[in-house]
Amino acid sequence: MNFRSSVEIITEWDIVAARQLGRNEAKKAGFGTVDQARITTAISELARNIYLYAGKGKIEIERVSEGGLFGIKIIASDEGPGIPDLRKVMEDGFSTSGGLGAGMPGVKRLMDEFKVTSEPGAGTIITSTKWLH
Amino acid sequence: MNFRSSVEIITEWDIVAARQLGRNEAKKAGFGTVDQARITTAISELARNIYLYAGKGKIEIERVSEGGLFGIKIIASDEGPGIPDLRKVMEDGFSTSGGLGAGMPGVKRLMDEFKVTSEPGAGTIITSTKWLH
Amino acid sequence: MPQEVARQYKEIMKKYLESHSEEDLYVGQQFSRRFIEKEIAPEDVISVHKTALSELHPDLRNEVWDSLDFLIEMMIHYGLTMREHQSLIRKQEAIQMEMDVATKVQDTLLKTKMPCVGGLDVGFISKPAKEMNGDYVYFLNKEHESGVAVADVIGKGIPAALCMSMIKFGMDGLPDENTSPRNVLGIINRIVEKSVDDSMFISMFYGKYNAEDTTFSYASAGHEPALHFDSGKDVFSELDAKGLLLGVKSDAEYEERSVVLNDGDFIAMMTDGVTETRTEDGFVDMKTIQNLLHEVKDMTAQQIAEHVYQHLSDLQNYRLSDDFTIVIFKKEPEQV
Amino acid sequence: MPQEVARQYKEIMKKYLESHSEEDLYVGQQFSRRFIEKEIAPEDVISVHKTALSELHPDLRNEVWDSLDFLIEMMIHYGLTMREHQSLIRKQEAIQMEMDVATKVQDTLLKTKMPCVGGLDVGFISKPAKEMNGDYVYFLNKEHESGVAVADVIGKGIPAALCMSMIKFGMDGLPDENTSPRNVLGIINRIVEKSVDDSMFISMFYGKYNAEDTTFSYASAGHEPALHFDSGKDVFSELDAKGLLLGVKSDAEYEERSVVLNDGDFIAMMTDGVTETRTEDGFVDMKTIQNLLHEVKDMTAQQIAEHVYQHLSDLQNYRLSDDFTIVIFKKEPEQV
Ligand SMILES: [Mn+2]
Ligand SMILES: [Mn+2]
Ligand SMILES: [Mn+2]
Ligand SMILES: [Mn+2]
Repeated sequence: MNFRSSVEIITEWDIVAARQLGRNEAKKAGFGTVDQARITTAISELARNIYLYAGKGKIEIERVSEGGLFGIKIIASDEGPGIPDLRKVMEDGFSTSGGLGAGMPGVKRLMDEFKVTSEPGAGTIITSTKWLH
Repeated sequence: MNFRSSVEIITEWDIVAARQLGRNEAKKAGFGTVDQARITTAISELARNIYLYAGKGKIEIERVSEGGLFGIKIIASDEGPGIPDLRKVMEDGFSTSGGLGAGMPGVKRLMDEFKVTSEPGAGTIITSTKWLH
Repeated sequence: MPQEVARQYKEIMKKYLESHSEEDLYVGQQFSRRFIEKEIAPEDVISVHKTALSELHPDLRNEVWDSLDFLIEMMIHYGLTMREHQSLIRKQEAIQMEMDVATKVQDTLLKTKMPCVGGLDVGFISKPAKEMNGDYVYFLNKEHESGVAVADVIGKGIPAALCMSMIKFGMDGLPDENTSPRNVLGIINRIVEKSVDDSMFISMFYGKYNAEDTTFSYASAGHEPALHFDSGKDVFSELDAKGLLLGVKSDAEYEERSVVLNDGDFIAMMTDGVTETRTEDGFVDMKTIQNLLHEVKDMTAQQIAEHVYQHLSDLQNYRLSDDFTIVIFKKEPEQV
Repeated sequence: MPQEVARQYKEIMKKYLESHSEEDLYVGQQFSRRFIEKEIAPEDVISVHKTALSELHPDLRNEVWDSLDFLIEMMIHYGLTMREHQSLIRKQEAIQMEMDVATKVQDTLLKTKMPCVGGLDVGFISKPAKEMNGDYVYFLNKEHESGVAVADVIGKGIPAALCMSMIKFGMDGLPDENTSPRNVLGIINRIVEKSVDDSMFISMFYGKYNAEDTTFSYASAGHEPALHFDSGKDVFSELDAKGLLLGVKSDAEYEERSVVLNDGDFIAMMTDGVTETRTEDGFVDMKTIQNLLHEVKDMTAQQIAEHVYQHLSDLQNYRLSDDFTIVIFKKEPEQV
């Protein structure tokens, strides 16, 4: 079975805990300093989104392998209001991010794979994977 | 009279000499490390343009003051082919620069003031000033 | 670069160098976003970093300070890229505003009035894949007659939008005695051929319902066939007619055909954005579309159109690969 | 990040730390541009920097390495901004291509044929301030008659371009017996009023030269007055006529006036991009334009138009603040 651990996101402190968990796992998995920082930043963005918009949720971190590749998968889930217009969120939000390069498109850029499913009223699940190259 | 000194641009080595002159003058004028680097980079771009497109020209550096402000003025002049379409060159050349952030718009951004006059067949004069804040 | 920013940077880094805690990195990173908002260039960040380090650890060896000067130099072009980005965002926003205005103007300019003749229920939906729609639906209403043009301009976006005005103003100028489908396509074809160059083509289906004899007559300029649902036999058949795309040849001729509609029958006219819906598993086939239509055959024309759109856009994950247009003409028992 | 890049970075920095020479900084900076071309993020540069420094000076104190780790963290969002920029550049290029196509389509769609009736020399120039022109010139040619519409759509760019098709197709549809200036403006006004919303207005001047009696008749929908040069008296006079902008009121009426042209006389019809040319010293006045016209009064109509454009665009430093259009109708001795 794959290793998997998680952090509940309720307060802003939990964002830091999720980052710490992610950085440790990324390091253990063999990622270099910069990729550790990227994975940690991606977790930070996802956890912050939960904290700000859903109020409550969970970040899970999983070691994954597929066809000889090893990597780390982040699963961010919440039972918040959901995302009404996925098409809009997945677009490159240049003006909306105000040049901050964050939000969903930012997470997408920091990681290798990115998937979001959302049901209005029922919550959102985002999974994102980064592979060791 | 204002201090003024210059470097002839004929070989690529002269680009380095112009940079050195510019950095020294910027330092003497009281600019910090980052602004010294910006002024030097602007000179580098202007000198490189002369070297690449006009073949031969001159970079002059002048200490200037105006209404209590002190600064440094770069004058890049050549007798090369001139710029046929000034309107085009002065535009933000995003795609032409391939994201390199260089060329005329780059020099404009590195400095505070920028002016170009060019006559096809007779050459180009670019003057650009940076003020001490 | 405000002094206050430099002081805060030093404080955060000091704490990090003492504790190595994740919290300080989180705080630092949030702080770095404010740098970007304030348009502080990366070379400035290195400079602030150097100052902070030299105040915290003034006794470090000279190589450290020199190497940071070198790093500042390496960052200058990164700073330019960033400022270029800020300028490009502003340019992009201006274009976006222009596009929004253009879309509104287009909507008003090309607006069409739903027909209302007795015994005909009409519904339609037309959704652009990009900002501007390259499909066009235009109704032509005469006494006892409802005509509709369903057109697809090859290409999308602004160039396509410009061409649609031709169709609208061309149809508005049609003389009353000339509204048979073969004539309509013939006249519009000549306007298009005269007005656009050889790289621009338009496919168009023209259908006309005559309330007096309940016939639906149609002609096609290289357009997708329409579907006719025969409620008596509970079967679909394709309605197609011979004819070149508009704009190819000024003297092109268009075949005209017709079919009688009985109560409960309907015609579905579409663009290839419907019939060539691309999904992860390949193209959708006509059978799928017929099944979708059949599921809601007893609903109103508008509900039928929306049902097809809902299902096919779901299949595409909410990202249309082409403009999507469907028009339903449904024969209803006439209320007396 | 390729190993080779890291090795080269180390070499250049090593030389710089030894010599402190400007040459090494130049080489380093040229090298950094290749980083950007290769889309290497700034946080990667810091990382390469740290590795190089640790190989060159492994004995530096821990604070140095820790502070560089902190700096990497601070750079992550800068790296995102840079990647966003690359994606935005690609988006921008796609829009630019679409605009280019749109401009070409517009040119073909709205093309007009220069009139040729005996005794009339016609010249014109129309230059857009942005990609697309919001001014429009359209000639209407009948036997013994040359009509011209000079229009300015309020606003520029794509929205304006969309509106011009109305004018063209409206004029193409005019019946032959209805080409008096007051009627032309009346009919086009009704089309515009019906087709666009209240935020969109068009000013238009319609002039018509009749070769049989050498009169020039005209009407104006809130447009700039034209200039009439009387070569006999060597004076200019303004030609203006009462009328609302197109699209304001569906039953607007347009005054029609006329003037007889003698050999050597000419009419200059313009948009406000000409009369309201903005220079560093304020607006250009009518006198300046009259002087420019007078300087070349004996040249051809086309040369007169180009002379005015050359001078006024020079005054604006090659950056038009508005679309610029001038049409010249010049009476010539008729060749028999
Ligand atoms: Mn299309
Ligand atoms: Mn299509
Ligand atoms: Mn205008
Ligand atoms: Mn104007």
